[in-house]
Amino acid sequence: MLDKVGIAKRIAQEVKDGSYVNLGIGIPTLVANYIPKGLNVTLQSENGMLGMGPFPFEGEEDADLINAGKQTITEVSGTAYFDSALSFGMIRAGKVDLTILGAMEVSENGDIANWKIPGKMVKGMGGAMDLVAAAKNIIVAMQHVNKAGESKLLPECTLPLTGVKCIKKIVTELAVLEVVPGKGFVLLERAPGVTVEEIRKATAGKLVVEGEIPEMIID
Amino acid sequence: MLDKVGIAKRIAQEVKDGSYVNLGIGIPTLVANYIPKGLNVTLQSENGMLGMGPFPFEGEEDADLINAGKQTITEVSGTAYFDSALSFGMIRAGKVDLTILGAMEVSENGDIANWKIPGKMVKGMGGAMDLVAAAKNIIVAMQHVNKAGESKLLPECTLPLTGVKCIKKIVTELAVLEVVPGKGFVLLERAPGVTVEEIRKATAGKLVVEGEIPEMIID
Amino acid sequence: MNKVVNNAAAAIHDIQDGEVIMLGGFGLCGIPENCINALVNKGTKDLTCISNNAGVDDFGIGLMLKTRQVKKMISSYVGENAEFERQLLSGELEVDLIPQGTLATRCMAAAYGMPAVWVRAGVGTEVAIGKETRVFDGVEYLLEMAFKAKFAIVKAWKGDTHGNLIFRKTTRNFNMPMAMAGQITIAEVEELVPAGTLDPDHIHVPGIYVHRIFQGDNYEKRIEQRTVRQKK
Amino acid sequence: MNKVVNNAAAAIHDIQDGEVIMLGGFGLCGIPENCINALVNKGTKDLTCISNNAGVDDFGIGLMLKTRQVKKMISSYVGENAEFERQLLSGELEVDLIPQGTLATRCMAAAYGMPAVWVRAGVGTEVAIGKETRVFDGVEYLLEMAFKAKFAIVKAWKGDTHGNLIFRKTTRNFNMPMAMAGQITIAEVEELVPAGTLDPDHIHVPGIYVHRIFQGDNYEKRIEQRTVRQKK
Repeated sequence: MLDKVGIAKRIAQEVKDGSYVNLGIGIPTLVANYIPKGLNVTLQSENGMLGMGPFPFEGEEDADLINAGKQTITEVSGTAYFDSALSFGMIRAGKVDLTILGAMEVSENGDIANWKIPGKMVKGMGGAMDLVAAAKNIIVAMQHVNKAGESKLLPECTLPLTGVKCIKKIVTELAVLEVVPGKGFVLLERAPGVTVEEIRKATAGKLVVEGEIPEMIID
Repeated sequence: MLDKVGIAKRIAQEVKDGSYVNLGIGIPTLVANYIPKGLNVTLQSENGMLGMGPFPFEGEEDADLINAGKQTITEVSGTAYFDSALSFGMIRAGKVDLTILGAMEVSENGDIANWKIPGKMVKGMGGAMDLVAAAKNIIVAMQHVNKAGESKLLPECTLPLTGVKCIKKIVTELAVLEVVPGKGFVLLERAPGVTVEEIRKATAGKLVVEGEIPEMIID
Repeated sequence: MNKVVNNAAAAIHDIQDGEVIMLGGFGLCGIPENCINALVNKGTKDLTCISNNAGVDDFGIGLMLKTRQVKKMISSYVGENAEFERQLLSGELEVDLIPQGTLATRCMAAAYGMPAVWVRAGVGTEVAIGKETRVFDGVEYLLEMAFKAKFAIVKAWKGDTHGNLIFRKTTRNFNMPMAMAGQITIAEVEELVPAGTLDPDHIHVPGIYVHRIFQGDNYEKRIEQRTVRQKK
Repeated sequence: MNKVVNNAAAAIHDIQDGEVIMLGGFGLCGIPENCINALVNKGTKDLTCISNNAGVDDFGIGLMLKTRQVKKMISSYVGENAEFERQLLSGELEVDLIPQGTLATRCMAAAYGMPAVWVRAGVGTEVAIGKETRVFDGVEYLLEMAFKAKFAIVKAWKGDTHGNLIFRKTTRNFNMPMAMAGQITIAEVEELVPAGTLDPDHIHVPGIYVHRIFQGDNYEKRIEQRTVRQKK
């Protein structure tokens, strides 16, 4: 079973050399720390920046330089700034290669719900609907079950949707799964020490298990 | 009867303090030379510039700095550059206060034809269709009759249109006219020494003459 | 072409009760602090505010919420504000939540004279309810309308007397498309310089889009999430 | 993220006969001289060129017309070229004339992932023939489709190894929207610098839009209409 860092480390393996990546808030943000050295990866922040660096050193924070999570950050070599319209323009035009974000629910056909719980205060969808509608490749980082112990991988989402048929891959504390519309959650890898049966129990949607399922390799 | 400079001088009187103006090729370009001193007027060039200055001094031409007529020009204090998409964006958004351009024909309801003569090589409409479709106020600078002696102020345009119901005012070598859709060419001023009868003879469309028509004052 | 006004109070003097206004910034980054304070002082009421966020309880648009000046927020994310939540739950405040990219693009549409734009965000979700949809090349889009706001209020880093604006780092955000989208655009800047001072190649918003400009003062530039790393 | 290629020949090596390409510039201002020469040398044929203008007889796209490499021009104004006129009248060359702003906006639509845009230009004229029209707020618009071009070829002033571009004066023109509109964007620059050299606030086209970049040489930068005034 993976902790949050483990999930981030596993997702980091999906990041390709030379790619542009948008990281959501939470676990996705951690992914930046584990991108293999030697890979050239540029982080896009949808508030208007390409080439997002790490947090600043204490005392070097700049109020004019934040990421989409409103955290103080830094530049890297080759950073470019732009406005919000162009930022979502490049996302829609398919220039961002990979988006990693959290979710409350994902369905068998790749629908995602991650912005609204009826009856609770709704804070807004931010840029999530734009990102899931446009990114070429979307990976969800989330816990396999919610705090009530209910599976978040469902036949159909029960919460209001953020986007439809858009999620390609899910990495949880238990497994790596590919979402194949018309087929279901195809199990690709098990977390260290986790059995297929445990994954099956935690998955409410259709789980597809084909052949031997390897254990993830995480250093 | 006015010469080209006279037409330009008369149109220059229409330019308001604090306005943004786009000048077409030909007589309209001359208007810049006669804008009354003391007025703050910013010239927009649709290839991507606000704050167009005069031609450069000999030897100071810059190939990277041209106007929409592809002529070498200069900056003024407060110039800004931008791309062609934003340039037409600001035109469409109604930020340019006045457009002055030439025409082959103008109709009683304000249609204009100025880009194509069937049977002749067509060079293209350039930015004229965009400008006439979007500018808030459009003044045409042209000769009252063509080289064959035929009126260019018509009941309806005979040439392919550039835009419909868009021309507000016309200044020719003979007259200043307002175009009032449903009414016709309302005669506002006569050129020095020109009679209403001469203007009527040169105008094929409906000419509206109300009361005494004053003579233009041009210094 | 001198567009300089004396201060924030002069810049916003004719914003009436019930007006629709755009306010630039992302979170607290690049917000028009001086104009917000002036609106609080003026007490303008029943405002509809188009702004990506709603500030925090004691800063930014939160100040206008506290004084009940806002009738409606049009935003993408409003999560850092307890007073906002209270007013929303009590029904005192309307909120229209729309995707962030759609928000930006509806500003841009106004800036570029487009009446409407086709966007994918929200297709198949409740955001699509009541909206026209259309398939281009096998992909479904929603028709989203350009914003119409009488006033846009933005904050830039530098500006000149002609209204040309330059932003610094991630403050361009919504300030830039909103600056170009307002029927009347008010810009406050940290440094106001004479026309001719700024490099014409560095200008982000050409002055034709800006109607009033002034140099603000006492910028707090508050940081919402101060995240740092330790020096090793 | 190093996008540097050796030269124009390497940058355009995979442009095939029959391809749709965008070429930046306005008149002869800011045209990708090196890439045009490389295309002439390579002899790529049957090209559809989206470019505001068509060069002059012995410079710019005119060089590709002379060698009969262009099947179709999509432009707003093609007037300064005798060879162009000859090929057009003889039926060797197709030409699609569209309003300049529409041309720019169809590039921008591609750059921003918009499938189509509503524009007023051409309403009531022959440009509107066969196009969908629609009235918004009492004003009629045409639906114009985003361009799809496999390659965009642009010229910038400075660029870095990540593909970030900066233009000089009126050379931004069609170079900027086209740089962002190509599926594969090739940029030639007068000065190529290491990433980190350019001020991130001054970048006109972020590198994410640029796939190949090289420092060109022997720029002629020809002037089409040399207009001057005399010193008094």
